[in-house]
This record gives sequence, C-alpha cells and structure tokens, in this order.
Amino acid sequence: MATISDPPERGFRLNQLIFDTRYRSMTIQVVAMILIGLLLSWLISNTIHNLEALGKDFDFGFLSQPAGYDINQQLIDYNNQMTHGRAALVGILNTLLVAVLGCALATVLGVVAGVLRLSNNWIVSRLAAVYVEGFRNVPLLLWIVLIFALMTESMPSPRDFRGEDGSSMLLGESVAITNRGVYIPNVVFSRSLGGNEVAAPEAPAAAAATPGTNMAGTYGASRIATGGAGVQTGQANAPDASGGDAGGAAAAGGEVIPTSSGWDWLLILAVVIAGVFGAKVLGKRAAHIQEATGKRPMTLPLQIAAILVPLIVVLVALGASLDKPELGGFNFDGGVHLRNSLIALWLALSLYTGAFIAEIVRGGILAISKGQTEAAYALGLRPGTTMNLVILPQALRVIIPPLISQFLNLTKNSSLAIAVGYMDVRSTLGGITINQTGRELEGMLLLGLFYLVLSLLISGVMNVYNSSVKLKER
Amino acid sequence: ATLDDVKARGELKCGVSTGLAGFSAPDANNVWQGFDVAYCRALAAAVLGDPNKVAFTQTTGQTRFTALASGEIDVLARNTTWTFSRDVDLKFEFIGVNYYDGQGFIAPKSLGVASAKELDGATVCIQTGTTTELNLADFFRANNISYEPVPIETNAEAQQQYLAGACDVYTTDASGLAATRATFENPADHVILPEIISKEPLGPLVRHGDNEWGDIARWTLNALIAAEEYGVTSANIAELSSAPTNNPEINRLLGTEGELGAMLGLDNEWAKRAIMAGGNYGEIFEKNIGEATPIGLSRGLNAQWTEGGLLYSPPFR
Amino acid sequence: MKVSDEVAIQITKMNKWYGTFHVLRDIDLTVYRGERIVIAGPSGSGKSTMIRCINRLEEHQAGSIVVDGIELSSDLKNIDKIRSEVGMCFQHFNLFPHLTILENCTLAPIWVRKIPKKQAEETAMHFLEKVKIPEQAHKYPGQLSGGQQQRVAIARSLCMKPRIMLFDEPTSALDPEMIKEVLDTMVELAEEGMTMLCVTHEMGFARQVANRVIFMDAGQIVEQNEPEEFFNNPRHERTKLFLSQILGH
Amino acid sequence: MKVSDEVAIQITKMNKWYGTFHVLRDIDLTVYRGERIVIAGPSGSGKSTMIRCINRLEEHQAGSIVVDGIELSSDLKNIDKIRSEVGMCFQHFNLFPHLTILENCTLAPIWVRKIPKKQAEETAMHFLEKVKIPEQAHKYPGQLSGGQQQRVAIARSLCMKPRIMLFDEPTSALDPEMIKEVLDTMVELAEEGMTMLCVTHEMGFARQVANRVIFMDAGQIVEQNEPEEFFNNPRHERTKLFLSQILGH
Amino acid sequence: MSDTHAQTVAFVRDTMLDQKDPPLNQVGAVKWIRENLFSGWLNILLTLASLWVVYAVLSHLLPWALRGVWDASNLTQCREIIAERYGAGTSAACWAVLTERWPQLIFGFYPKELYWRPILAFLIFLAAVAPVLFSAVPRKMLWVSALAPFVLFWLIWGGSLWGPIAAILGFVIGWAILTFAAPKIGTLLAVILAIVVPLFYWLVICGPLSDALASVVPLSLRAVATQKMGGFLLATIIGVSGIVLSLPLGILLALGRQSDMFIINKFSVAFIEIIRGVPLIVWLFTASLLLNYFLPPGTNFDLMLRVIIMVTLFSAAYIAEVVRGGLAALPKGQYEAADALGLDYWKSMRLVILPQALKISIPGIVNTFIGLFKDTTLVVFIGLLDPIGLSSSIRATTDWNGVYWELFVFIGLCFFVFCFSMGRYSLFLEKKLRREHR
Ligand SMILES: Nc1ncnc2c1ncn2[C@@H]1O[C@H](COP(=O)(O)OP(=O)(O)OP(=O)(O)O)[C@@H](O)[C@H]1O
Ligand SMILES: Nc1ncnc2c1ncn2[C@@H]1O[C@H](COP(=O)(O)OP(=O)(O)OP(=O)(O)O)[C@@H](O)[C@H]1O
Ligand SMILES: [Mg+2]
Ligand SMILES: [Mg+2]
Repeated sequence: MATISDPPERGFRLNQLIFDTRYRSMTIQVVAMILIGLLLSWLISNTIHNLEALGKDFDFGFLSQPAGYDINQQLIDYNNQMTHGRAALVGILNTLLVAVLGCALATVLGVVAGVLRLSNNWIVSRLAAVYVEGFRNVPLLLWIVLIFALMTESMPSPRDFRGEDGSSMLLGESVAITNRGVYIPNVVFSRSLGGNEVAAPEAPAAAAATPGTNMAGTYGASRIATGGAGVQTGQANAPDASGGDAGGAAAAGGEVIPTSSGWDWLLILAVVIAGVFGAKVLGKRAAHIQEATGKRPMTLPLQIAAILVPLIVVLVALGASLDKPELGGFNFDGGVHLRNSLIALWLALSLYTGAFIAEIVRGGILAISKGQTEAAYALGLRPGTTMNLVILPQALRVIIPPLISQFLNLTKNSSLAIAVGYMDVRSTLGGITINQTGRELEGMLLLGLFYLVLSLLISGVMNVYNSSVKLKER
Repeated sequence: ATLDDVKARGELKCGVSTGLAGFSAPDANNVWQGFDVAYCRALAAAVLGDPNKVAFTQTTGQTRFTALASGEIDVLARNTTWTFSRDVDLKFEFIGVNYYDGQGFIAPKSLGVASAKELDGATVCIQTGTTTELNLADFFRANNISYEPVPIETNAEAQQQYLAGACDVYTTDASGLAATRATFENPADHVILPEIISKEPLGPLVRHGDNEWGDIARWTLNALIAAEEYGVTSANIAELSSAPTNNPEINRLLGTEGELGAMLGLDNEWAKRAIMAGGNYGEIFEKNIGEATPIGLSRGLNAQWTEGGLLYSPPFR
Repeated sequence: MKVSDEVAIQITKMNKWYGTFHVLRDIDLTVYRGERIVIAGPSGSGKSTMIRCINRLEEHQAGSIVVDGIELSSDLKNIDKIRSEVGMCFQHFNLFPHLTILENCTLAPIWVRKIPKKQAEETAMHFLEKVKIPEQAHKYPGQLSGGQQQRVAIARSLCMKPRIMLFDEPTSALDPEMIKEVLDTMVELAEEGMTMLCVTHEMGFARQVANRVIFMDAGQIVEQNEPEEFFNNPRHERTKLFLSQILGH
Repeated sequence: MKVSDEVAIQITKMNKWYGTFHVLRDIDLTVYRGERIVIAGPSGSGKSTMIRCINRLEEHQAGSIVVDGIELSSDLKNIDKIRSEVGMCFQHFNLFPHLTILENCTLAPIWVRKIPKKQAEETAMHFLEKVKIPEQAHKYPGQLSGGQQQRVAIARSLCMKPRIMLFDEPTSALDPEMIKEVLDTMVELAEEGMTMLCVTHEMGFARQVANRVIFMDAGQIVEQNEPEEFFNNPRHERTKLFLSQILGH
Repeated sequence: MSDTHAQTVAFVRDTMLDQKDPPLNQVGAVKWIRENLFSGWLNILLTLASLWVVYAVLSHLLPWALRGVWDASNLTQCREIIAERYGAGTSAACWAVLTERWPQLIFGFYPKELYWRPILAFLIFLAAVAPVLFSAVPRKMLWVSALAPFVLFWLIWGGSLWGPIAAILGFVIGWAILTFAAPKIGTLLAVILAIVVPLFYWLVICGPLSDALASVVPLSLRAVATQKMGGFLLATIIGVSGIVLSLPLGILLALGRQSDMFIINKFSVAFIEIIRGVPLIVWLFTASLLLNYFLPPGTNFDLMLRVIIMVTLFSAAYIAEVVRGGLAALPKGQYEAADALGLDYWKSMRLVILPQALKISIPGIVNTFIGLFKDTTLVVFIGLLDPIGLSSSIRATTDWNGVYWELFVFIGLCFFVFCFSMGRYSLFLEKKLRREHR
C-alpha cells in the first residue's frame, strides 16, 4: 500500500475565501449583500436629498385629512368630508369588488369558451376560436375603452325611457339598461333587522325626497350604488340605522318604508351558507347510501330545496319585496345601479381573461389523454359519469394553478379602471389623493403594498392547493 | 439655472395637455397648435430667437406637476388653475394668468334645466385629477343637493359620454365647455348654465426657486398682454420696432429704448420676437379660440382692463 | 380448456372506413364462448381497430357485430350493456392516476353495476390477489411498476365480471422482466375458461394458450388456424412472410 | 493487464448522509493504478453514490478521499484538478444535445485544458476512431443510436486524457444489441491499462476484464474478491443471494 | 384438438379484397355537415345560435365598414358625404381620418422626411431576430443580432455614430477581459472585472471619447427627440427594448433564483415577486412620478427612457420565470456531465446549460413579448402618445372631434395582426420543440 498522506492541516488562508467551496459562497453572498445594501442606501439617500430639496417630508398624515372629493360607488359609507384614508378604503373595496366579479364571470366565460372550442360542431368551435384569439391579441385597454364606448353609444339614456314611444324596461318593468349603467331591482325588507322608518302618513313625499337617506345601511350589496342619488352631500347625514330594537318601530303605525340593512344581508348570507352546508350533508348521505346499497338516491331536487326553502322562509319573514328602479328626476331612482364604468371594466376584464382561461381549460382537458376516456368507456361508464369521475378531477389539477394566476392577472389589470373612471384604489389612493396632496411617494408605496399583499395572498392559496393535489408518483 | 440649461440645449421644453381643442393639439403635419402652445412658442422666441425651438411634452392631469418638479419640462403651459396649495405647498410659481376661467355646466336644452341648482340627483361628468371635482363637491355641498359624479380621464371621452347621454351635465372650465360645444353637431341644442361655480385663473407655471427663469416666463406673458394694450400687433411690429416711436412704453417693450432685456439676461429684442411668434395676446386669442374659430369664445373677462376685462399687465419700466 | 357451442361474438361482413381509408374489409368472425383467440398481423393491419369495434370504442359503418346476442347499433342502451359484458385492457394500461388502485377497481362496479362499496372492495381485493398485488391496493398507479400497473388494469376489468376480455397488445409497453408477470396472469385467466381476444406479438403465449390464431393484413382476415398448424404450416404467402420475420430473431 | 503499486484512489472511512439517511458507511477502498474494478450490488445500495463521491458530484461528510495524491476537500482548485483527471460515463450518456459529436468531445479540452481547437479536434477524432464512430463526428447526439451515444460519451471522457475512468451502469439504458458495442469499447480500454471503476450488472464483463469485484449492500462494502473467486465462491450471505438472483435468469 | 370448432378453423383467404369507397353518406360534404353541424339536437341548436350571432354581428358591421368614406378632410365633411350618398342617418365609417392620420398613428411625430429610418430599422430588426427565431438561418447572422441594437438605436434617434460605437467598445473590453485575463486571475475575478471595468468605461470615458471622435470625424444622422416618437413606433420601441434589455437581467435573476446561496436566492425571489405582484400601471406611474426621487438630485432623463427602465425591470421578472422554466426542464444529467468534465459554474452555464435552456425558453419569451407589446398601451396614462393616446389627441382637434370607432378598429387590427402572428409563431416553435424532445 502506498502512503496515504493526510494533507497537513494548514490554518485559514485568505484565498480560501475564493477557492474553498465552504467559504466561497459565503464570500459571494457577503459581497452581494454589501452591493445590495449600497444600492439601497444610495437610492434611499437620493430620495432623502430629493425630498429635502423639494421641501417635502415622508409622512402618512395626509391619510387622515379630509379628502374633499366624491366617489360615486361606495360599498361603505363615504362622503367628501371623510378622510383620504377612508377614500382609499372605498377604493380598495371597489377594486376587490370588480376583481371578484371579474374572476367569477371570467371563469364562466372561459370554461364555456374552452369547452365550446373543443366542440365537434365546426361553426361553434370556430366562433369560440375567434373569441379567444380576438380578445387575446388586442390590448385589454382597447377592449375596456371599446366596451365602455359601445355601452354609452348604443344603449338608450334614461331620458329615452320617458314618453310612450321611448325605450322600455325589461323583465316586467324591473330592469333598465341605460347608457349610464344597468338598473336592477333591489331587495328591500319591510321588517328589516336594521329597523324601518315609518313614514308619517301626512308626509310621504318627505321620505321620497331623500331616496338615498333611508338606504344608508352600514354595508351590503345594496351599496354598490344607491338609486339616483349616489353621493350624499355632507350635511344630509343618514340616520344611524343600526340597533336591532328599532325593528319595533314598525308597529308604531303609519306606512312602513321597506329598507335593507347590513344585518338583513348578513342573515341571508348565513342562511344561504347553512343551506349549502345542508345540501352538502345531503350529498354525503347519498354517498353513504350508495356505499351501503349501491343505489344512489336522487338528491339534486332535495339539495336545491335545502338551499331555497330556508332562504324563501327568511325572505318572507323579513317581508322582502323588490324595490324596482323608477324613472325619477334625472335618473332612475331605487333599485341597484350598476354603473357603466363598473360594467365595462367588469365585462372587458372578464372577456379578456376569459379568453386566456378558455385556453387553459382547453389545454387541461386535452392534457388528459384519450386513453382515460376510452378506459372509462370500456368499463361501461357513461360519458357524464366519465366526465365527473375521471376527466374533471384530473383536468382540474392541470387547470387550477394557471387559472389562479389568471385571477391574479385580472386583479392586477383591474387597475386599468382609470380608463373608464371606475373609482378603484388606484384612482382614489393612487390618483386623486396623490394629485390633491402631492404625496406621490407615500401614496405609491401604499398602493404597491396593497397589490403586493393581495397577490402574495393569492399565490399563497395557489401553493397550498398545488401541494395538496400533487399526484403521487414513484 | 433653467435659462442656461435652455440656452445650452437650444430648445425649450414645454408641457402641454395631451389634447384639448383650441388649447393644444397636434395637426396632421405633426405641428402642435393652440392657445397654450402659442405661449410656449412666444417664450421660445424670446429666449432662443426661434418660435419653433420648442419640444412639447404631453402631460396628463396626474403627471404634469411631477414633470415640472423633476425638470422634465421648463414650463408648464397646460391649462392649470392657480390655487394656494399648488403655489405654496406643491412648490410651484404661477407666473401670471393667461386665461380667466370659471367652472360651469353644460346641459342639453331638452333637459329643461335653467340653473345648476336644479341639478339635484343629476349625473355629472367630470375630468379627474383637476380642481374641478373639488369645486363640484363644494358646490353641491353648499347647496345641499346630491349628484352622481362620473369621473373621466380625458376631455374627449367626457365629451363623448355627455353627448351619448351617459351624464346629464358636463362640468369643466367654461372655456372648455365652449370649446366642446363648438364641435358638436348641433351646438344650439346645448346650453351653458349661468352658474360659474368657481374662479379658475389659468396660467403657466414654473418651479419655485429659479426667479430669473420665473421672471422671463412672467414678462413674456406680460409682453404679449401689454402689446395688445399698446396696439402692437404682428402686422405693425416691424415698423414700430424699426425706430423708436413716441410711446416710450412701446419703445421699452420692443427694446428700442432702455435695457430691459439685459436685466432679464436676454437681449433687447426679446419681447419683439415673442410678439412676432404668434402675435400679441389678442391675436393669439382670436386665432386659436376666438369668436372666428370653431371654439368661438368671446373675450369676456379676458378682455383688456381698458375694455372692462381683467387683463392688466404691469408697466414695462 | 373447453369451448362451448354457444356463440359469444358474431361479426358479419363488417366494414369500417377512416375518412376514405378502408381499414376493415368484410370481416367475418365467430367467437365461441370459452375460446382464446390471438390476433396477429403487421402494424397498421387493423387489429386494434377490429378489437375496438367490438366494444364500440370505434363505430363500424357496414355489416353487423353481435355480442352476447346483442347487436351493436347506435342504441345507447345496447352499447352500455355490451360494454359492461366486455372487459378491455389497453397497451398503456390507462389506469386513472388520481385514484388508488382499489378505487380504480371499484369505480365501475359501484357506478355501473350499482354494487355497495364494501362488496365492490371485497371483489376488487379478490381480483387483486389473483393478479398477486393485494398489498398495493392503497397506492396510486404512479407508484407502481409497469408490469404491476398492467396487472391492475386486468384486475380492474375483471372486477366488472365480464364474460369476454379483449386485450390490445397488453405487454408491448413493458420491460422484458415484467412481460412475464402479465402473461402469467393472462394464462391463468385463460385456464379459467374466460373468452379472450388478444392482439399480441408474443408467439410463445399464442402457442401456449390460444386455440385459434387469426392473421390479419390490410384490414382483412387472411388466415386463421389452430396455433400448431398456424406456426408450423402457414398457407398464405403473407402469413409465411410475417412469421419468418417475427420468429426470425 | 498489469497493476502497479501506485495508489490511484484511496478512500478512508468515508461516510455520507442524505439528510438523516446514512447512504455510505465507513467505506474503505484502495484502488491501484491500472486496476479494473467492478462494483455490484442491489439497487439502492449506494454504488452510484460512492462513484459520484470520487469526482465530487456528491460531497462526502466524513472520512477522506484521495485521488492521485490530491485530497478531495472543499478547495475548488483541488476539485477542478481531480475532475480533469477523472473521467465519468453516466447511465444516460448525458451528451450535450445542442453540440455536434465533435464539439461534445472538444468542449472540455478547449475550455478546461486550454488546448488549441485544432489540436483538440485531432485528439477527439483519434478517440472517436477508437470507439469506431469517426464518421459520426459532425452529427448531433439526437441522430445517433443509444449504443453510439454511449460510445461518444466514453470518447468525450477520454479526450480529457483522464487517468481514471468511472462508469455508472453504462449499459443499463441500452437495448441488448447495443450493449455489446459498448462493452467491447470498454474491454479495449481496459486492455490499454486504464484505471477503471465500473458499476455494472454485466457479470460477463466482470469476469472478462475485472481484476476485482466489489459487492456493496446497504451502503457498505460487503465483500471484495477476484472475479473467479467472487462468482464461484461467494462468502457472504448477501452476495450469495444477490448472485443467485442475477445469474438466475 | 377436441376443444376446437372444426368449422371455424383453417380459413385461408384466396383473393385479397380491394380498398372500397365508403358508403355515400359516410363521405364528403354531406357527412361533414351532418357530423360537424347537425349531429343531435344540441348541436343543431348551437349551430343555429352561432349562425344567428354571425349574422347579427356582420349585418351591423359590414355595411358600416364597407360604406365608409375614405376621402374627407374633417368629420363634418365626411358626415355630409355619407348623408349625400346613402341618405341622412345612415351609419357608415369615416375612414378618412385614417387616410389623413395613419402616418401619425404609426410613426407619431417623427419627421415625415425621415420615415425611412424607422422603416429601415424595422427591417434590420427583422433580420436580427431571424437567426434567433428560425434555426434554418445561418448562425453567422447572430453577429447581425448582436450589432443590431446599436444600429437600431442610431437609426431611430440619430446623432453621432460614434456614440453607439463607443458603447460597443465597452462590451469589447468586457469580452477581452473575460477571454484574456480569466486564465491568469481566475474566473470569478475576471467576471467581476468584466462587469466593473466596462461600467467604469461607460460612465466615465465613453462620453468624452465619442465626443472626441465625433469632433475628428463627424459621422451623424439628424437627431430626433424622443418626444417626437409616438404611435406604433413608440409601442414597438418600448416593447422591443424592454425585452432585449431585460433578457440579460432576466437570465441573471433566473440563475439567482436557482442558486442555493441563501441571500442571492432570496433577493432574486423578492425582486421577482415584488415586480410581478404589482400592476404595470403602478410601475409606470412610479417611473413618471417617483423615479426622479431615487436618482441623484439633478439627474433627469426623459420620460420614455424612464419608462423603458421600468418596463425592463418589469419584463425581467417575467423573463426570469420563463428562463427558470427552461433551466428546470433540462435534465439534471446535463449539469452533472458538465461538472464531471471539469467545467466551472460560469463555463457550464455559458457553454452547456444556457444555450439549451434559452432555446426551450424562446416560445415563452415571445409570449412575454406579446404581453409586453400589448401593455405598452398603458403608457397613455402617463402622457406618452402611444396609438391609443394619439387617437385621443386626434379626437382633440376640431377636425376630427367625435370620430371614435374608426381609430379603434384600426389600432385594434394592427395589434391583432402583430400579436396573432407572433402567437402562432410561438405555438409552432413549442410544437417543434416538443417533437425534438421526444
Ligand atoms: N383515428 C384514425 N383515423 C385515421 N386512420 C386511422 C385512425 N386510427 C387508425 N388509423 C389507421 O388505420 C389503420 C389500422 O390501424 P390499427 O391501429 O387498427 O392497426 P394495428 O393493426 O393495430 O397496428 P399496430 O400493430 O401498429 O397497433 C392504420 O393504417 C392506421 O394508420
Ligand atoms: N439526492 C438524494 N437524496 C436522498 N436520497 C438519495 C438521493 N440519491 C440517492 N438517494 C438514496 O441513496 C440510496 C443509494 O442510492 P444510489 O443511487 O447510490 O444506489 P445504487 O446502488 O446506485 O442503486 P441503483 O442500482 O438503483 O442505481 C438509495 O436508497 C437512494 O434512495
Ligand atoms: Mg394496434
Ligand atoms: Mg445507481
């Protein structure tokens, strides 16, 4: 045997910093750290100097100053005497609203278009392809502007509904599609949990004169817009509508003015959730029965009933009625007003994102090999069952991650609200507020943080999903 | 200093709006035209001797102040309202008023509205990022009536919304209203409501702190106004400046007497060149937005003080 | 290995086109219950297509196919009935990757045969034992080797208790060691008297278990015979050529 | 085939963990220059890992590996030196698909050894001739068969003129006909006296060229011996079991 | 053979059957229509609905577009012509706005007599991307691709030729350090030097050098200011420079994200996630409102340059993800083989890994480019006149106030043609790669 020369233990040498794998990465990282630190401190010191030169400071105090501007669509109470912070919050909620609505509609559109594109009906699949390619290859901004213009140009304006030969409302005089948006009926309750005002019999007109006042619930869908009078001026304060005991006022005689408050909607939401839960239980029970006997009982009607019946009961108990929009002074009063800006943005975002989702859906279904379908058919499974039990569970794994990142894109793209004057967070916090206060640095920082947090949340959800459905492999 | 930069560059960088009929818009030959544009040309002529040595930068309501603050432009000649906070808090210097304006409303005749106070519940189109929306809020609050604001990014779009009936009234500066109405197919179907709900002195502005440059910008504007007052026009300016006249103000203005130009750091013919660039204030007005143009604005408040208006240039002395 | 007189599959003058391409030409074939038929032939000769016509994965355009007394037409009920009588194993197994082995095996019995889950699982475990992988029942297909997967695929078909089994090159996607596992399973099936149609190039298997070998070429049945005769004494030119190639190496 | 007294590789008490899993346990191994060692053992026994430690594709955590007198430590210079002394062939060849065969072979000599391109190409052609595929020099790897690719991989290693060659199952991804081509090349190499460590299950090869067979199990060297003795007279229980399986079929 | 049925056995075909034509109802238009349009009631319903949709859209669109007026000098005149030709109240397009303004929509305010420069630049650009996109083009053309950015810059902005040449010199210096100094001082040091020295050169020496050269041999084109660029020219400039500039940064970020060095990895991840998590429009506002805060007091460069910087950072994050995908798609064996041959990290990246990873990434990069190109329309919000911005400006003139659809249709079509063909190309490439990979 030859000698095994243990290499002499030498002390630490400087060149080990570069040539020794153990220290090398340390060295590189420290250098990188220093460089990054230098860069950051350079940027920050520049900023400090520049701010100094401009005589500005870095201060978020502006958020508590009165905003002074109005926002037409508010999900929470807001008027121009409230703070910039509050305005930002209104904007955030508006962003979230259009994002959620957009994601929902885009999914529907995308799934439908994706499936239609796979249809063996030539003309249908061609049409779906035209839709997909058309929307994917033209800038979103152009679509938003186009749809907005299309809606204002081709829909009748509210004044056209006046008179005999004017436009007429749809669905039994309850829905009006105008170039200011769509007015749909609002649900109001004569035994509202938030309490009802009682119109003194001698002055029914007084209540009607301030249509916005009695609808100033603390929250709820009715606040997407209130009738014709979207913006309450500062003095016309809404009476505080909270307090459960106010319901007793209904008994006080006189005509009860139906209204809705956040509590009503909370209750309804709770009932619906309970109903869905119940339907799920029914489904589980059916599965148990099937396991035990092999026969699966019909559950669909029962499930529908489980959701609908309690809902109807609650609606009746609350004395629900439809508050139909009616042509008032300049606009329709009552009902819910979905503004053009919201609709155009919503439609454009959904159509655009839907086109991408359609491709994802198509890809997801195509990714499931034909062999899977054939195997299922060969086992005697029906096409419907095959879809539910074999194709969809597999396709969803492929579809959902890119789907969620499309949701992310949609949410980010909602910042194009600027094109139609939809008051999202970029228009309030990142637009008018910055413009009125000159706080670009602070405003943009907050705005960026908001979007960042939002997208990190969404991608967090995606990661959890991904790891939960990973296919087991060797 | 800005003056040195401009001279070294050989070009004036002037911020204008992205497009407002009569005030600034590019024509088919890529040349910017308009009332605001004319001021920039006059300034360029005064400083650089050539009215065409201007680079126009388009700014939006959102970006205009930063563009000026960051030095991206030397002067902002986009119809910008002179307000306390803009002057003091945002650190700019308004160098004068080139157009006295006020916010008004336009409404279709068919609406049957005679006063803005009858607008309770109306839908109002506004341009965002301007003082307009604050004025509007104040007005409706003061009158205790409600409205539905429809914020729009550009004037062209707001106009289209209004025409299509997506809003009942459109509010912006009265000058803009007139300009807008002028381009309608049937201008007569629309009325401009009598209420002017705000004071909107529009004027060019420069950065705080560079007083020499501010002076040049201010006195170029004043020169245009004074020229009209003294009857100096682009037609007679050659003659008037060829030899001293017997009006010493004109002489000082046109540099045939005194050393006003040198005090500004320019030569003595600066004002002459500025006036020759597009004519005096009155000529610029008539050419771009006056009654003979499709915009059809009357002088109104913007007449010379001698004719009952507010234009009043300090003396050249 | 007994063959009854009962007819399991009766194919008469069956023709099929892909577009204008005539894949199957005047196929006539009678399969008796308990027969084990091996189908051989060069690539593209229409073997897979014929087999797939039998459980209507492909539609034939002329002639008739009668399986177990039921004629295959576009009547959905007939198709369902036939598909639950006829099991099929594919070259690429086509297990459902999102379900465990056991779930793969119980899916069809539960949803098609409407058998209680417990009972379905017992049956499944029975057949999994038969193919010798009961211990894998709770794994996912991705975790098994190819041979194991193919055996699961066979067990999955058997769980429907089919009266006829179709195999389309069940071993050709497998590594050599695994082929044996699968063939063993099939031999066992054959010994139990299952009616089997098997497309395969495993001539050893054909000799051992088939009682008839069918040779196809260009969409036609060119020759059929008992295995011994077929291999030792091929009559048609095409058959001779094919056999010389196949057995050559 | 001569073996010198000079030590080529000296492994002492080498240990390696993957996370908490102890893959290699107290490996002691001395390889002399010119030795041809075959490493066998069941799957997962750590054969690949050991070989990969020798040229530092994996890091060991305890003990020492001295190659050609240079200790493998975290010193980059040593690692570079050792890697250019030790050639390695992988199971999946790992040729660079975007480069031609010739470029594959000249890449490392040019960029690591800093040899002029012309000279590198000559060397490369020399070795390509040795593995009998000079005519493929300007093709891309994708255009060659598996056996040819593996021979290119061997030539590529040889172009660096390594003093030691490591092979990790060089034939297990190949079709039977191609295995022979590659083994022939390796035999030739062995005859020239190259120091070789080869993980393989080709026992014929082991008998023919190895002068030592090492049997590993569970991360340890269980037995080592001359091939004749090893095959005919295995001593350890594990070895017997393994040999019976491997030679069994 | 007791178990075999005598009658079934021993069939031998004597005459081979010929290929026959399928029954009539199985071929041709009849079958096609039956199968593709009218199989089953659902299909019939769908067909009818689709036909109705097609009819509804076309019956509105076609007359409007086809009756359009192509020659008029303003909207009023155009409306008069329409009323005259088709009667009052007919809706028809006023394409005349395009006849008059299309050069503006395409080139912005670029001087008319210099249109040849952007056009030539575009052709050179096509020639430069050809070798990257099509493997059939000779590799030598890659030199064109390498030089193209400088030539394009010079052609479009004009000015002295020495500027770009001096800039190229910086790259040459970097390359020289890498090749000649690396053997002597080690790769790591060489890489650092190759970054630092050219940077120093560009910041300090480059400007005076090119000035000096220009004063000796003045070679220059008429300079065109950035404010003059608009329309599709602007969109293309921003899109192309965004992608081209972001490639190196994106690759570095991708490598950083793959690195197992904690700080570098986390920094890359943070950068990528922050950039991708915030909408482009917010970044654009940052470029227009804030970038000056971050730079030394007094620095001030024009908006378009700032936008390009922001867009570059933005697309770098996306490119990084695309390239990371390409890196991940490479089998581990490639890394190991490179290591085993003794190539160090940078060499194995440059010679083995990146050439393959980038090739796989090209479709993704093309898709990123399409997205970016579409997103350039957002610059309208910070006052740059992209096609949409220009359409607003055009509508602000008294002549064309009120013209709407015509401009959008034109802009939309241009975008569609461009993006659609790029999209098809990337699809084709993906398919080809998939074929080659098998
Ligand atoms: N969906 C299809 N459309 C058109 N032609 C097809 C289709 N499927 C198969 N073919 C053609 O029909 C012929 C018969 O195919 P089939 O798969 O039945 O052959 P095979 O005998 O099973 O061959 P192999 O041994 O390769 O599996 C082939 O020529 C094939 O190309
Ligand atoms: N990167 C890794 N991380 C964790 N464990 C690993 C890793 N690589 C290998 N192993 C484990 O280390 C053990 C030894 O692996 P190795 O590849 O060395 O086995 P082998 O003897 O080469 O087997 P085979 O004959 O299958 O190639 C195995 O149990 C394997 O699962
Ligand atoms: Mg087949
Ligand atoms: Mg191994």
